[in-house]
Amino acid sequence: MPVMNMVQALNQALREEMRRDKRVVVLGEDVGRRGGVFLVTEGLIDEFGEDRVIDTPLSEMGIIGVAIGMALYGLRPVAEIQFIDFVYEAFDQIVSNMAKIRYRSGGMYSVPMVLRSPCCGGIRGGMHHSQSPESYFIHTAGLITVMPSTPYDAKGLLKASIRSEDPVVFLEPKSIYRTIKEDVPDRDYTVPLGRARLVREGDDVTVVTWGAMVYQALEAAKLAEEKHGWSIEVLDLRTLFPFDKDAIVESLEKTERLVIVHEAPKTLGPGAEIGAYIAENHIELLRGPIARVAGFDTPFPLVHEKLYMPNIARIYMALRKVMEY
Amino acid sequence: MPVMNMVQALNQALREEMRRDKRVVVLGEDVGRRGGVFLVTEGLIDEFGEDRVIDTPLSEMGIIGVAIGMALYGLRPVAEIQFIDFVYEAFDQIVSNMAKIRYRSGGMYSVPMVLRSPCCGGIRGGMHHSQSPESYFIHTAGLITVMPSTPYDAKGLLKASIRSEDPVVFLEPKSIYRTIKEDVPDRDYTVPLGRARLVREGDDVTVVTWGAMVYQALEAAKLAEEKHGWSIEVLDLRTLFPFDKDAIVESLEKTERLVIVHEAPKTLGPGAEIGAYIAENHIELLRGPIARVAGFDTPFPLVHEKLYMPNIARIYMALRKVMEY
Amino acid sequence: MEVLEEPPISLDKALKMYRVIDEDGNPVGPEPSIPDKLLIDMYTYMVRARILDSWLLKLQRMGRVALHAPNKGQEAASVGATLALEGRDWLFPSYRELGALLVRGMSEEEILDRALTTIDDPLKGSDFAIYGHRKYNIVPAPVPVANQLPHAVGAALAAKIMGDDIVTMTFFGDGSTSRGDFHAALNFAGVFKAPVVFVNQNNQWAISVPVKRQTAAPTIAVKGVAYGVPGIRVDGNDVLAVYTTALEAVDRARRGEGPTLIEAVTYRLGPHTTADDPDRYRSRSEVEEWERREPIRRFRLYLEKKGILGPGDAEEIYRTWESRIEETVVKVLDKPPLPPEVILEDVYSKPTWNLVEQMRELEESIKLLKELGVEVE
Amino acid sequence: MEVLEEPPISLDKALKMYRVIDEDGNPVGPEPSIPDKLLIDMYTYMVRARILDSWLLKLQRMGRVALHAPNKGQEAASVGATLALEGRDWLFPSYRELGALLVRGMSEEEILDRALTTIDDPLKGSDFAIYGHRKYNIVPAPVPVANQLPHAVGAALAAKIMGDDIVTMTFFGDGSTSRGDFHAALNFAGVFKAPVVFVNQNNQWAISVPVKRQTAAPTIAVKGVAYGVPGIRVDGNDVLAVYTTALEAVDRARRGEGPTLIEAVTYRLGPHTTADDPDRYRSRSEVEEWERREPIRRFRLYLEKKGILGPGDAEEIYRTWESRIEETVVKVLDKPPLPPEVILEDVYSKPTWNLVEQMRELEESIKLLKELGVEVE
Ligand SMILES: Cc1ncc(C[n+]2csc(CCOP(=O)(O)OP(=O)(O)O)c2C)c(N)n1
Ligand SMILES: Cc1ncc(C[n+]2csc(CCOP(=O)(O)OP(=O)(O)O)c2C)c(N)n1
Ligand SMILES: [Mg+2]
Ligand SMILES: [Mg+2]
Repeated sequence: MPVMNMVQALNQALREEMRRDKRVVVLGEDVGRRGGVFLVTEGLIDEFGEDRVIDTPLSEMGIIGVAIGMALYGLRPVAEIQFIDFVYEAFDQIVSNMAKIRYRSGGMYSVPMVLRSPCCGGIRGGMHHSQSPESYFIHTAGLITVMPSTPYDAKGLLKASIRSEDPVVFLEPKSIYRTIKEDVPDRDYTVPLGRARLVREGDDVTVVTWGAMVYQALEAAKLAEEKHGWSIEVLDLRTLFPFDKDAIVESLEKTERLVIVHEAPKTLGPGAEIGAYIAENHIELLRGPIARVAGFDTPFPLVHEKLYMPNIARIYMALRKVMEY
Repeated sequence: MPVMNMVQALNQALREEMRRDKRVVVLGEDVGRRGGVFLVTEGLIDEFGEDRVIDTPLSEMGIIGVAIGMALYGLRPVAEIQFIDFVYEAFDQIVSNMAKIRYRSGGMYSVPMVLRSPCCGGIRGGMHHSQSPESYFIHTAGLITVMPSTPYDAKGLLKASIRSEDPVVFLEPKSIYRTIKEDVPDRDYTVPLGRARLVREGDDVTVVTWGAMVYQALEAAKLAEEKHGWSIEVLDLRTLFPFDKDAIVESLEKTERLVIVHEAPKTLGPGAEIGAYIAENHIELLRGPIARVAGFDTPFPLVHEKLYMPNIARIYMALRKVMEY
Repeated sequence: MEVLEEPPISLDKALKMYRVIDEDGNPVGPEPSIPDKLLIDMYTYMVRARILDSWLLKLQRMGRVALHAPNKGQEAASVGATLALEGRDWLFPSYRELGALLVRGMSEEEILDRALTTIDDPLKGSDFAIYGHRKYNIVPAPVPVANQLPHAVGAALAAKIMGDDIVTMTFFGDGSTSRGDFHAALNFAGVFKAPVVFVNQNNQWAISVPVKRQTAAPTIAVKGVAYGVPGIRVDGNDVLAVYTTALEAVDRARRGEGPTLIEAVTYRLGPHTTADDPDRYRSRSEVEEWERREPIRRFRLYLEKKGILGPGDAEEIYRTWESRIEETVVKVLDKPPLPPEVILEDVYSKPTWNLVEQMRELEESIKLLKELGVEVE
Repeated sequence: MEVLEEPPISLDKALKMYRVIDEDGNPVGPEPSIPDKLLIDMYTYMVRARILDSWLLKLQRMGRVALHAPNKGQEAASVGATLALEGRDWLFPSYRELGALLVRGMSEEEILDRALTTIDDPLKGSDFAIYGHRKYNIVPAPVPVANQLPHAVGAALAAKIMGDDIVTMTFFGDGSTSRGDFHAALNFAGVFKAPVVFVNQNNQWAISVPVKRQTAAPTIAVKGVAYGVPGIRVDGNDVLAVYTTALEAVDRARRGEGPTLIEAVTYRLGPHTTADDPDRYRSRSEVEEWERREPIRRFRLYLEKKGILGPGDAEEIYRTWESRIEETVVKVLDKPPLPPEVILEDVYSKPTWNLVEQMRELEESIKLLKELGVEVE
């Protein structure tokens, strides 16, 4: 099995899906000749031509609106937003159409498309190249929201997203585009949407996280284990909506302590829903308070981003809080 | 003191602020001659002229983008979005600029403006004239989000919003625009941002709600009292961000039970943050699970909207759940 | 971009207004040769749209329709343009195109089922004032104006990519041209030569905002220049002008020569919607002036002068459809409503777990409401 | 909208390209009368921008600047246009206008403080590639392209409403014309006759997308027609053409006659940003062709032919600023960085309670990181 990074795995997923299904097309800013600013679409234009790998004008609204029209007609468009921070111009198309056309048409029409985009911080990208806006999508009924944390999952989840009958927002944590490498099968496989991945087993605390924060959580877990002998379980949510509540509950049945870690700003970040869901449906499982470690409630800063994002210290502080309650 | 409905109270707030401060201008679709589709801006153009009451082209992006520019220059624009359901085209301007200019400029520039808009369901408005998208704003650092539930508060909160140095999203629950009437002082007063209103005192359950749902909560409270003798406290949050955590905590210290009621869809609705906040910081106050009664996780339906929105039955079910735990 | 020394662009068609007949139904230039049957169909569609429109108004006043956006005065634009399409083509209407729906084959009954959200509503209780049906390749319009424009472009490009011989057409108002969607759609269409026809119904008003306040451009058609898309201005109350222009645009698109922006100059004779009061912002005399130009009378005069409609024919068409539609209304009024569960359906291809939970909550709440004896609707 | 019989619009200025001097600095028509001092200032600003630009590139490679968007080749457009403004006017730049910042009075030190996010960074560690300062009425650019356009219109309208004699100017690229903000801004400006000057730097590329793929319009200037805004196309590498055109547009705006859209045809000689590799999408020969047209050499030849610069003068100017700027760089490199707390400041006029809580979390985490001996930056 070849060793790949996430960019290569995504590229392969696109390539395989485009070979498998003529209806799959890619569109976005600089996705053609340039191969995308992170090279996720590199080489696709050579194999599939300009008709299926479409360099668009600089309009996120146009990219998503046109992709919706393509999906309505029967294509399976994969629309790239160059950085998710630029998605907001397309928000009307996403919220009013991508998410609602199935409902609006009483199930007569659907929009099986993928909006994929690099997200999240960690590359000194500043305010508009670092955001984690998954909450906006999770709150929007009609959308599925996905974020992989490994090359293997990236490939399998992207393929599952392309084959989904429902519109998917596929967020790619760019800080680990090239830093994590692993064996990725050179063949067709999918990773099912809606299912978390158990990254690390433990008995004392359940850490629910996703994307690049998985690795921060693992570091903090190691620290907590070394320092106190605490045994920390880490769950990678992978699909942020519909999230794998059963996996969380199953883990909490064992640990009775919950820490949620995400880069998105804390207030109404995805951790709010997970926390409230547990407080509403499984409060009996909790021994004490939950804890959330999240991006601060500010725009994403250019300076000191590693202090802004959850880091080993902040996650460890949360573990301490729930363990020492 | 004259008796007013919310439309009249808002109209008076605008009028008084425009008289008090030349920098206050109103802009939006049909706000001039037409006086707004709900007549909130009725007559303003006659008193203040076309320069300060501006009928704009049909572009939400333009309305908010131009209002931001006005605020940067030193005006205090009050921009109307005809229905909040149409705000999404302006989302990039809201998220990337209205919310971030102060931060982006290191405090050198600010955007003291109000985005006001009719929101929420209950008038058979269907999918795009009924939405409660407050979560999107609450999650966006840099914004203040307000929703009044009475004519008195509407006037006082709108005035406070216009005078705020920070950008405010001011949501007006249109279903109670004309149904609730009360004494509203004919003189200048403000209602402070960030402070909840105790609507009904009670010992057994704290219901946190806002907007038109205050009245549904009161009905359910009455029912619960009649049926079971339960004593239900109802808090009207009024400012959705920054929300009045102290008022909630104070009430919970007495009741130890929390129900949150809102029209916004449940998943990552504002109730998620309130629930998670309590589970994180005050779990010791809770006797059992929290409960959320919210819009279902679907687009807003045209048919059966009263079943879609929290109603007396659904709120009562939640009260029963937390009382009978 | 090269240094251009000779302006290669003519704005003539985008600034002048093409018309075939004048306001009294007299030809003002060469007439297109159109079979009599089609001419009568054109007329009939307009009449049917007019009758249906007035019924929807009435039904709204009766509380049976949540909201209606009157079509009166604009029948020629939607009927004339849509007749240029083939059955396999795709339509992306706005909320003011009853005529277009009829031309595509939707029946009055299907439209009324929709408007009254009966058990047979093809869109299952979806938003008001929107219509569509897969059977007829009509995608239901979004209420946020102009949203459908990029969809029409995307569908057109998809057809092109798949090698299908399909054209798409979309309708939108003058106000809608101010939206980002218009800009993006026209731009993409121009760049990719999408086989799409943009039909702007310039009915002079966007609720209370007159078109002069909407744009400082002298016409809507001229906006095509900004996108390399030919803009053509026609008298939108002249069904022949609209039809022939649309036919040319559809052919052009089908030949792979790209999009066209048609501005149909017309007028909304009624209120913006049943919730509007136009007296607040426009003069009666303006409305009366446009009443004289309304498309049905005008086309009828033409057909009668040409002898295509004989004496009494027009009345006959009107009466026939009046009674047919009335029968349909009666039938539809009697249908049961949609059940409550529909509000939780069609969010995803399969219900997610939260919707399953919420379906239980809905069912329990309905039962409880019954027990409590509370009517919430 | 009236029925227009005579096209009243001329596209000449929007399609042809205005220039004062050719690519070797020879006048091609009447020359504007501009004082020698101003001509030398123009030249000096361009040189300063060029030197600063190459420093920012270097500093980025050294890891001291997060990202830089090279200006090389576009100095004439930003310097020429901005010189048309008065001090009280407002500027809304994009990320590629070092020359404009200098013309407005920002010093190299202020710009470098910004780029290096030193303790003196006027924007306190804000985003990269953005510059601004209240002192100079420069509003810091948003990174999402074209966002600043409606702001420029709003500020212009505000000034008009307040009766201030103020013009606003905004810069943006060819790619940016595809965004909704461009559409909304031009449209509002046209309708309200806002005193704003839109300066489009058509540098032929939006990252890898050539302008032909950006729009099917023959020029950017012609897009003004869609908004009733006069569009003028100038050679953007000819500082005199840009300056005189901008001066006219600024005067026009100040006289209350409304906005102008200027298309400055230029070329980005460097990569899109320090993160880009232009060899992936454009040919060396194209770049070389445009190297020959670059604005500084060209203007220098003109000034020398006119005797405004004597022999050695140009070198002297270059050397003077080279060493001054180098000194500034050295000074700025030595400044301490911004403290961590800035990341929680300036979200609101007063910190909200959640930010107060989070400040405690930040402080505790910094202490803990020290204890743990972990470096996170
Ligand atoms: C995005 C958006 N903003 C506002 C509205 C409210 N609204 C409904 S129709 C309308 C005017 C539309 O004018 P125009 O495009 O000319 O179409 P017409 O109604 O005249 O047919 C407005 C402002 C809307 N539906 N969508
Ligand atoms: C809304 C938005 N989408 C995408 C980007 C990423 N991006 C940065 S610059 C750029 C190209 C801009 O081209 P143009 O407007 O011609 O300006 P230039 O860089 O050529 O000066 C793109 C796509 C962005 N900054 N903003
Ligand atoms: Mg109209
Ligand atoms: Mg460019």
